[in-house]
Amino acid sequence: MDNLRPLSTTQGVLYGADGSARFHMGSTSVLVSVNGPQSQGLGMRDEQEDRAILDISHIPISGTAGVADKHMEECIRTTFESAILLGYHPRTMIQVIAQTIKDDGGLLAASINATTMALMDAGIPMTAIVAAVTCMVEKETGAILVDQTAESLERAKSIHTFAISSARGNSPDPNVLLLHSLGLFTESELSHCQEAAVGATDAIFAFMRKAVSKKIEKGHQQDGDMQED
Amino acid sequence: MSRLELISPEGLRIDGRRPNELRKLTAKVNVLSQADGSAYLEQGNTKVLAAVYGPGEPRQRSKVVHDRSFISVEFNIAPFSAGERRKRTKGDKRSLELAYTIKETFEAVVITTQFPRSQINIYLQVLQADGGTLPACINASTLALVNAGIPMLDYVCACSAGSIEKTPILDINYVEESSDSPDVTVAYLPKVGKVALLQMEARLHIDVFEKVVALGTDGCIEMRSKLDTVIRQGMQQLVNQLEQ
Amino acid sequence: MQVSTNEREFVLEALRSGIRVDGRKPLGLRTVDIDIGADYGHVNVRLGKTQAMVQVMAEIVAPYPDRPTEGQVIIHSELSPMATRNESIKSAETELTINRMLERIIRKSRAIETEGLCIVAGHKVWRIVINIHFLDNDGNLLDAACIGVMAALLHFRRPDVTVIGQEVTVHTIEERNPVALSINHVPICVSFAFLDDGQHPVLDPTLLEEQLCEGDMMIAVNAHREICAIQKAGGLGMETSQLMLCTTVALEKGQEITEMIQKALAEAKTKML
Amino acid sequence: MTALPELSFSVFQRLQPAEYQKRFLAQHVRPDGRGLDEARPTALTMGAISTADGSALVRMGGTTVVVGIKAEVGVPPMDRDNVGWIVPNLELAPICHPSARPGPPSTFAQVCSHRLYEILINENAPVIDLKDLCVEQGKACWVLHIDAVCLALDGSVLDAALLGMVAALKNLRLPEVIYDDETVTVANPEDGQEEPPKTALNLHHLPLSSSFAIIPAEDTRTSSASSPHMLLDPTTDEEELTEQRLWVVLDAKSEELLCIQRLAGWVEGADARCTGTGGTVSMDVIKKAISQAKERATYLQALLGDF
Repeated sequence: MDNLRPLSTTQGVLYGADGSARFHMGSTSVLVSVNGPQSQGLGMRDEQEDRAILDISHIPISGTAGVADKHMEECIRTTFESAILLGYHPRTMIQVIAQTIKDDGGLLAASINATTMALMDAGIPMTAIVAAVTCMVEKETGAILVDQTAESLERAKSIHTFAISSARGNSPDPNVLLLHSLGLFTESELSHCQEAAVGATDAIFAFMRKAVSKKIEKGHQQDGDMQED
Repeated sequence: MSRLELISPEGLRIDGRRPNELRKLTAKVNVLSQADGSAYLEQGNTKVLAAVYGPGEPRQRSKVVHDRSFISVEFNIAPFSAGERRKRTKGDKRSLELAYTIKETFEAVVITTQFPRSQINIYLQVLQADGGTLPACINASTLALVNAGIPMLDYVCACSAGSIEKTPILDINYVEESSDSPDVTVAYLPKVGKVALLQMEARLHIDVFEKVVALGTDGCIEMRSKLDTVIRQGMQQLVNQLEQ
Repeated sequence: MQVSTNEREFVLEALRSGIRVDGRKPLGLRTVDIDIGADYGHVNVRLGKTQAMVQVMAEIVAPYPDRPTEGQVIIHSELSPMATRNESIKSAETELTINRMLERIIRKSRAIETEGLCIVAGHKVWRIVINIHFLDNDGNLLDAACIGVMAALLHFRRPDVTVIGQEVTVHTIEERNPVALSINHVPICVSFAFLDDGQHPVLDPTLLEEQLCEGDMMIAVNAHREICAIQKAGGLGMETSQLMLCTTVALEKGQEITEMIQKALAEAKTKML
Repeated sequence: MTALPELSFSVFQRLQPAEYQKRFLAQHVRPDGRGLDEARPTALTMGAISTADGSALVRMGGTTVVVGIKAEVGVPPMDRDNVGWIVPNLELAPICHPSARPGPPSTFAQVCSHRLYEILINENAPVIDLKDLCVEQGKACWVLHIDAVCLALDGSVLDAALLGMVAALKNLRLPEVIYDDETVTVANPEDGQEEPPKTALNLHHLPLSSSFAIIPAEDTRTSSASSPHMLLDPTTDEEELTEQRLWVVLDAKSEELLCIQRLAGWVEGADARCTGTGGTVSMDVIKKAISQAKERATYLQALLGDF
């Protein structure tokens, strides 16, 4: 009962990047490339002696990046700072570039999902994988809907984006790394949205696992082919 | 539809020139006392001042090239140079591209390997713009570089050309330039017989294009003798001064 | 990243025997893949491993006071870090060259009929915004961008409008069939790089060849055998005969590419039906 | 061998800022004497700047923000011709903190400006109705430049800036405007003998915010679920300890929520444990934060006075 729009993803779509992935949620689509850990392009001032830093660029489909894109970058950065094992690569930078292909609602969530796939493609060590989804409370009906189109989001009374880590430890609660709620809403609406988001992200986790194992299988096949040659 | 008669029935252009005629060129070297080499050039109503400093120590360490010198070009166009006052004079893309084009052209012609780890600065100031800014800047730079005593493979002589109603025309002015006529700039190395720079805007049929480039090249060859005269005059003046 | 001496020698030696490192002939083009998206004006182009995405959009704005009856065309072609990771120093100059060439190819050659974009003279005109995103760089970004832009412009449809006096009604795509842009001609850019003291021109250079080249030349042509823009600067000079050879090759390749675009558009059309 | 001089607490604070803070937190108290759920005293002065059309000065502990609104007449956007618009901006001038640098706004300042913008134009709960800013449909409207300048920065700058912006909007008086045949005349006090009438805007919602810094409790080593420390209204020193944040915005009118933002972020030592559960914030913790924020909103609303 996750009610997500159709998901699809492809890893390793770019040849110049260390890792890359495209992620579609319905017609919302994002392409992410990951470079690093590297020291190239890292300013002295930004360098951290005990960990890698994350450098996120969010590029809109039209025009140059604005304040809203900076905000997205901040959301993506903080989310992954607590998921990537940054301490394994001190004095380096991990560069993430998220290019919007199409925004049809839930852009931030799609960007986070694409980033997870691209980080995995680049082989960056993480404590857990992260999935994100946008929920909304409909104005007229009060219904809680998951992963809606831009058109549908216009009917929302409040919009909530969750990024949830797959690592829960022993805690019964979901490990919410990012919560961005906006609109007019009550506490109970928020907790209902969180429940819906947990269900949806579980489905996304399953989808991500399937995508990665398929890719690995395919990789083995290709290796086999090459040996035969 | 022609709003303006660019070529009269007698075959003369708006400023009275024949199609294959260059504008009047007056130029002088050694016009600035501070610079290592300098030149002032008037090509019709286009007026350009060029100054060359160097080879000297590079201002930015990061730009040093270990086996040759690099050229930096700064291009500035005065706000009063054209009909309407220009608001953005520096740093707009057109000016940046112009500077970059000139730099690329001269880096291939100046014997930069003679001066490893150094920098040559070319400053260009357009005082009046009446078409053909780029060729005028290249010609002025050539004069200033020679004046500074910097070794080069050849003179770089530049000239613009265009085409009005299928008639190729040489050295186009502002009115012709802004009339949707194609605008071809050729920089030629007359001794080597090679084209150093070629730039074109707007549409031109391939058959006409060949003729326009040929005309532009001829213009460059003619330009060479004019520039050579200017250099020799400047040198003569220097000799005269020394003799006194 | 610097190219090692061995690598350079390898490329040049291969070229001297008439073949390129990726197996192409000197004047051969890499595989062109034009992927036309589901939305109007969305195109993804692959030129070998080089990849660019183009999105064309239209919005209503007030015209420039000195051109009250003309629509506007804006080109955004900034290089994002996605495509410039390996050559951070030269990227500013690459960006400038690409930017200015596209301005010349699309705007100066009047590829789009701007008078047709006027809605109410002096008040409202269409502004066509062309966004180019370079996703992957294996050389020759400009040609890939140019193919993408032309395919996207040909594919793009703007919403229909009705004008009654000064009142403008914009009809959504569902209400009324959207309108295609009127395109005067289709300029296609073909780039050359000159290697080995300018003796060997190669068409559609890869990133490696771009790093090794002494000079380059970009020629934009169209199906009417017209040259729409040329840029050649730097490097050793070039003889006129060689120049003419390049233009002839450019015309030929331009024709090929134009046909590829037409084919991709036709396929996209049948897919939609 | 000489004995090391005894560490004075100020030396300890400088050398080991994180440890210094943690020692306090273990005792459920903060270095400045506050409890974890206690905010700093807040002072609000409205109409502090006479040259602005509306203004306010906020002091929240060591954080001081001045907000000034300048109203200009502009042209409504082409797609919605019956509204005006607002431009909120937060400036972290170099004067406010050693880390602030001159030049274009930092990422932090830009992100803050965006968050404030999101709150003020929230379509479901707008503070002001943008239609109220329309002067003449399709021809003229008000553009409100809401500039918040931070004079001193000691944490929780968003709370101070938002309070200042709301107060300045309340303080805003728009002059009379006459629209007549393509020209707009703004009534000028010098023209007439007496001050021409000015109108205030209706405030429909009243967003009031609280910031929390989240510090994972120490015993996560055992990976047992212990709730993290939540510091209401953190100072800069406290903010530097953690990048984990919670920001709650309430509407004091409807008592509903307007915005909740939970940002994770780098947590020292989380890597070593490899659990990835560095600062799990459960719904209970969020509910606790909401109730604290409600209390604080009541206090802040009293400062704003009647509506």
